[in-house]
Amino acid sequence: MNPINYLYLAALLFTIGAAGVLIRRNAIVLFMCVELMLNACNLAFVAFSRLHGNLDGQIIAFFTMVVAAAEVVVGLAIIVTIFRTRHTASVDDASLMKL
Amino acid sequence: MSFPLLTAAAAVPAIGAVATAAVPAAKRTAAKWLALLFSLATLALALVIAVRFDPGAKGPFQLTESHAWIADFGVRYELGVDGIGVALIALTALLVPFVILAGWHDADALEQDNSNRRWRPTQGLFALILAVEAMVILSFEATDVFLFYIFFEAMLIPMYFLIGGFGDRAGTQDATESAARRSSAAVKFLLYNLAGGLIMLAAVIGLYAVTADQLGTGTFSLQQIVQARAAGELTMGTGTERLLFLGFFFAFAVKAPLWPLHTWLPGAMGESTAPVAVLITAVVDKVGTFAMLRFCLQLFPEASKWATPVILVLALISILYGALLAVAQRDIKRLVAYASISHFGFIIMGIFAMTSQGQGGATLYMVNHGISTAALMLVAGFLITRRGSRLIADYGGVQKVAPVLAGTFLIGGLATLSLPGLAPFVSEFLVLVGTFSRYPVIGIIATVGIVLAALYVLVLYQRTMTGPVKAEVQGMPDLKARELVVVAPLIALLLFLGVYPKPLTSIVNPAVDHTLSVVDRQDPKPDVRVNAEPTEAGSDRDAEAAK
Amino acid sequence: MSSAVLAAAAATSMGEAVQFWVLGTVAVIGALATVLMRRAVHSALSLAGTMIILAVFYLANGAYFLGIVQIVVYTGAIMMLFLFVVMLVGVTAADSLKETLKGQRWLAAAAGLGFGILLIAGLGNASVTHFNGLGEANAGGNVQGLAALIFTKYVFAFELTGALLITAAVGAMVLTHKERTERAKTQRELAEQRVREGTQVVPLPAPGVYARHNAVDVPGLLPDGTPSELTVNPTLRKRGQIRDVSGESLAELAALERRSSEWLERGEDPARGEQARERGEEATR
Amino acid sequence: MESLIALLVGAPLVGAAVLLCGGKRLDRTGHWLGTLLAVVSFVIGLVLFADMLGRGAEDRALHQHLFSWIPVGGFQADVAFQLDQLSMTFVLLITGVGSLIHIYSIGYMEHDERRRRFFGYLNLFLAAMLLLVLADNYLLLYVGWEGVGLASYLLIGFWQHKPSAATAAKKAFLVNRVGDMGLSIAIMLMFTTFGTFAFGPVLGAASETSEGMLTAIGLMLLLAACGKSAQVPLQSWLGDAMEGPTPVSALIHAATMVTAGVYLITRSGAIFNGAPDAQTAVVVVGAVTLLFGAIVGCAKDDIKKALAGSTMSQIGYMILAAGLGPIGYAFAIMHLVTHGFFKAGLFLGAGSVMHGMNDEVDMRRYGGLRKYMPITFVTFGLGYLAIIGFPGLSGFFSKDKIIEAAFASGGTQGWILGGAALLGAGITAFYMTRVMLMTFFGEERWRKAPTPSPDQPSVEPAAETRGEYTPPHPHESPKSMTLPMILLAFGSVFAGGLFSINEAFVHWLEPVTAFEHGHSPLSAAAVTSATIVVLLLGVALAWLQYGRKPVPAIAPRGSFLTRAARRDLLQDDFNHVVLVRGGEQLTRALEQIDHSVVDGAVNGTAVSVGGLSGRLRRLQTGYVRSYALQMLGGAAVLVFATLLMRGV
Repeated sequence: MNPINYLYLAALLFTIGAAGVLIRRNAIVLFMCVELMLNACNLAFVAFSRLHGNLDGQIIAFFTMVVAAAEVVVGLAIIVTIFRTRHTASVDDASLMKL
Repeated sequence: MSFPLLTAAAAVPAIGAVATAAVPAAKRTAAKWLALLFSLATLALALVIAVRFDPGAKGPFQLTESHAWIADFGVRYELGVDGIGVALIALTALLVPFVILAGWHDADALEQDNSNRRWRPTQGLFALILAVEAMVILSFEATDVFLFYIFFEAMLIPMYFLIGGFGDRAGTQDATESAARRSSAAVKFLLYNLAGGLIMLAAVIGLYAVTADQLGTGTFSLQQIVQARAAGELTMGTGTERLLFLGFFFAFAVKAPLWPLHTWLPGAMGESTAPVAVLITAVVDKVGTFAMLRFCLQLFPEASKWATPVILVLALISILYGALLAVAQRDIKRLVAYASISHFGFIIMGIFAMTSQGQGGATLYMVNHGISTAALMLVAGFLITRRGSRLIADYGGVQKVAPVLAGTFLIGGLATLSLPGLAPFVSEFLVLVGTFSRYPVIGIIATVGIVLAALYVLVLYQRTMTGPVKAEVQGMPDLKARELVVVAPLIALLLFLGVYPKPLTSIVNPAVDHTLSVVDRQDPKPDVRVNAEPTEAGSDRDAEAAK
Repeated sequence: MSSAVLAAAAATSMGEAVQFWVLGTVAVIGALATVLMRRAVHSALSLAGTMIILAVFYLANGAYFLGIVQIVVYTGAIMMLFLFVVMLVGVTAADSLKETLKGQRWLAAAAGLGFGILLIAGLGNASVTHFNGLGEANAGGNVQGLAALIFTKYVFAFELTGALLITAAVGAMVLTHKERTERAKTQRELAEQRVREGTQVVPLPAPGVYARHNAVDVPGLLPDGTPSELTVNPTLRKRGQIRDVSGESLAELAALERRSSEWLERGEDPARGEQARERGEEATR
Repeated sequence: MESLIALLVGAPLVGAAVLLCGGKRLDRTGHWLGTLLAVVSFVIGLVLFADMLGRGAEDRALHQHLFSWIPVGGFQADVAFQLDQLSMTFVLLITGVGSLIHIYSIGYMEHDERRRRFFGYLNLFLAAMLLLVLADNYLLLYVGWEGVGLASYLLIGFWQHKPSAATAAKKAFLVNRVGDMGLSIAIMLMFTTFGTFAFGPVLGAASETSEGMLTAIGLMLLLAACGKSAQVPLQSWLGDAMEGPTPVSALIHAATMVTAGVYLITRSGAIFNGAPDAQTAVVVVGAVTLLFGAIVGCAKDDIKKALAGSTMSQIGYMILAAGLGPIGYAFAIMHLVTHGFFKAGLFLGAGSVMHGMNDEVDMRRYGGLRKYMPITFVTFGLGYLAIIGFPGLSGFFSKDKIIEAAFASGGTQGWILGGAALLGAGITAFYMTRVMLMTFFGEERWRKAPTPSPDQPSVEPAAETRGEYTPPHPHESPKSMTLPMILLAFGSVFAGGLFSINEAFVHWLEPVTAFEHGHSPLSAAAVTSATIVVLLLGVALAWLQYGRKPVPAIAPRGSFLTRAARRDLLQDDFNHVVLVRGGEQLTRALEQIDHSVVDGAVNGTAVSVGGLSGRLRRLQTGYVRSYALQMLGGAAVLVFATLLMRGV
């Protein structure tokens, strides 16, 4: 088997995640989809690092995780706050950012 | 490396602007005096430049300064003046003190209607005026296209605030409504000129590309490009050159302003205070015509010749159109604005007639128009502040109650209609002759302009100054000392330059000849060679050439 | 583990292939489930599954440290965080999959598909054949290798991530922390307030009325036998998890009465029986 | 000697400057200063004249080069003076008559609080006029030319509080501007043709260029002359110019300013000699104007307007003569000088009459004034005899010569012109007699209260119409006013005679304006006798109409011609309808265009841009998911682009 399949898989997962972001309205699920995309990227990185034979790809993936963690923390906090004020977690209800 | 006079001439007002802006709110009068002081210092420097300038010297530019600035793009801080530049710098430095003096109390009204401690309209007004002066002077000095472009555009910022922030409150029953008109005029001014400027920017970049393509290293230096052209190292394709020319010319035509790009001027001049209006038409707009003479013609000689017929026709339209509309105006300041449009038509016509008379006349015209319009507009401003209205219909019989004011107004008007003996006549006649000697028909049609000029000036004077004294005009005070100090020197100058323009022509002529040589045009020779014995004038002009 | 695996060699073993195809399919299914599941909880769980599988793939690709971190941090921490939030807010968040934005779904599908196809096409003509595995990179051990890089080449980025994490933590606290502005109400005050507002002065009635049905998801019956909304937790009601037993209980009641009346040979009282039967039927209906 | 020339101009110029900038402190002494300076320049003129007589006929011309004025490339304009016989004649006339009128004004303007300024303007006028005649190139002449226009503007509009005066002043300046346009175009033509516009070279080389060019220049010069000398079709300003104080009318619109056109044409003789067509145009203009003016003069009841008409007509004579070429130049100038004397005298007389009659100008309100103001009567009478060309008086000699020359111009043209000139002479006699009779003879109509007549808007009713009527007390004017009149009367009696003693004047001018005797189909005697006959006819006619039967105090409606003549032969109406109305329409229309089309285009672009952005705003739904969609789409596009770049 050609290890490039990992990349195909990553692409597939990423696309699914993206579609999810576009389709779902529940903020939490939205976040999950984002996480899915991030993970897809990580997979790609890891595969690349194997491709190039050095560890930099893994480092990047590692940083991605860290950033993802931070993002999730803040993001979820935001969701909670929104839920407190609006009693809903639907992103469509938070649509005040337009002229 | 001698003392950088040119930089200093621009730096002094710039520093003055900062200093004035920094004056605390309470010390209003101090700010005024400070601004006046700095403007006078600038004037002194300008005079030094005029004295140090040697008309006979070789080379197009003098007092040059050149430092690398943005090395990557070959942008240099290059300053230098030719006779034209000197004349216009002198004009600018000369007018600004009068503008400041005339606008002495313009910001007082604003001071009252605000409680905020940090609110300092007076400081703002004078700082902005000085800032404009600095930028204008720099754009007269810059010989690096990019450097010029920067100041050409930056000028708009202070002007915008001057127009929008310190507008004319005369005859405004409805404050908000007048404020709206003011700001719209300011925005129009800004957008109009920005549009021109952006197109020019494209052309500037194009120029860089061309030079980089042909000379190896791209440059913005006017001299370098001109020399390269002369040496044949730089040859633009006809199409490119024309496009670039149009890019430059559009910006300058907007600034000048040339019909049909003139519509921002009446609004801007009408809504701003008289001193600011003077700043606009007498100083800032001159940059446009000046740039046509320095950049359009010298960078793109072929394209200039190609475009000449169209431009001349547009200029002709400006002359007649502006004059006719001036006749139709009911608002004194708008009338002056349209008159200026007509005069700018003359200037542009002279520039593109490509004769030494035409271009020399055009340069003189820039200076004289500056002075005459300043005189007329400032007196009009004094009149308007007294009566609190800009409408001609609200006046009548002023001559009886305020004879001195009326007299100065009349002289300003006569200068505007270019009466012989006053400065504008010299320039206007030169422009006409210069144009006529190459394009007779256009020259003849343009002379109709002098009749129309007489019409609008005299109608204005008759309706405002003569006739029975109107009730509201009754007891209008005559000119005060400060106002006389403003007007008298201008009038004296008008008379002097009308009778003895030689100082001006002697510094302008070499520059004009150089421009013509770059454009490679000679004056048309008269049909009949008159074996007239060389007059004294002829001889001493030869002497100048020999120097 | 075997050195071959540790090397994450260029060529892939048969075992890895099998592992890939099996787990890869599962991962994709998990991802789809994440997107399509109606309930947030289910999405979270399927996502967790996908992540675990990804962890395995990391391991397979010689990223042992990452594989562990993936499991610990992602599946262990982040997903749990998700679940907590779902617990906090998600009860109502079983959103209908009905699309509100016009054309969003189709456009999304189109964009997603196009994007995926493009990506895959790009990969396709990347024509990567030779993998020079992590043999020498992992020679000194994967973790050591990473450490060496992190603390030399990527040290600044590393420091920055530290700062980022702290900021994130603080931010989360700031966002979620609710400033208590006034003193907490005492029992007494609460009682008085209730009385003043006049809504539900007495404590809420308990759910369930018979010993068989005292579960919290069974509503209590009012004297006339109708179920009382107040007796069950609104969350359950929202989720539609209320077991409505009133019908059968009424039927039983009717049967009981009939039997008792027969037993006592009391005069037939059809009206009540009818009444009860009707009530029972309507309730079951 | 040359250095004096500048002084000639300088003296009045200094006067003007001092008086206008001097301020109130000069109010008491200002007029004396002004008069003094005028006299000074007259004396200087006399000195130069004596000096000139001292030299031979050929080398009488003096040149003075002050400084180079406008040196630009081949364009060399100098401030330089040239004083030859022609200029000298004018200098003496201007300064002489000018001084007299200064003196006269001292009395006439006594009660005007702005007298200082008046004298300042007078001095300014003198300076400008002297500059005009002393310049040695056309551009400097142009300066004087326009300066004269300015001075006349200021003086006509001197009583600015009267709207009519202000309007008249504006009109005068504008009409003059039209003429100036001609002059400037002529100068440009000269520059392009000869490369210079100094008299010497241009006139010297005139013969070298094509006739067409000369014709063009000539016509342009003619246009200029029409403007300044109030010749048809630019004559309309002269009548209104009578709004100015009477001395102004005397000085500017009789003796000097209006003669500038004649000077210009005579000075440019060399050009006209080379362009017969231009000359024809000149004579036609002259002939038409002299009849036009005469007819207008017959109908006016306003004494000054009547005199204005006669001025127009007399200038017409001069232009006619100047257009005849060498046979006429000298006589044109000669008539100009004599006319300067008697017309100034007449105007001053009129002023003196008005002075005595509370500024009443309507001759129908005069009558029988001879016994109240004898000196005025005598001087006016002498001027009258002179202008109608009564044998022996100066007008006779000059006008008679012109008529002869007109006949002498040869062919049918000669007959037509001569006829016109003769006819003009007759009409002149008629209307001048009319003026004379209506003013000094007949019943004293001013004793009765006036009734302003409806169909004469031109004459504004006297101040007394309001309230109780008190008849004026006609009285002789003060010495300061009568003295100049007397002196001028002497001039108008003897000047012509002196000039004609064996053609002294002609020979005096000959070096400048070549002279040749025209040989007319009629003998001189015949022409003279014809003139006298026509003249007597005119007088008789006038006496029959105004002498025998009493003059109605209210003007009869009169024939159509009369009414038309009262309205300057409807020339003003024409101007009003065609130029003023048309102009207003045009400017209004342009105003609209500027606002809606030119500016509209700009604003339109602005608006459309605004609308476009408003539409683009719709993309900002605020739904995070649609943003995400756009992002993904963008990403897809980017990927696609990259793939393309890599040449998939």
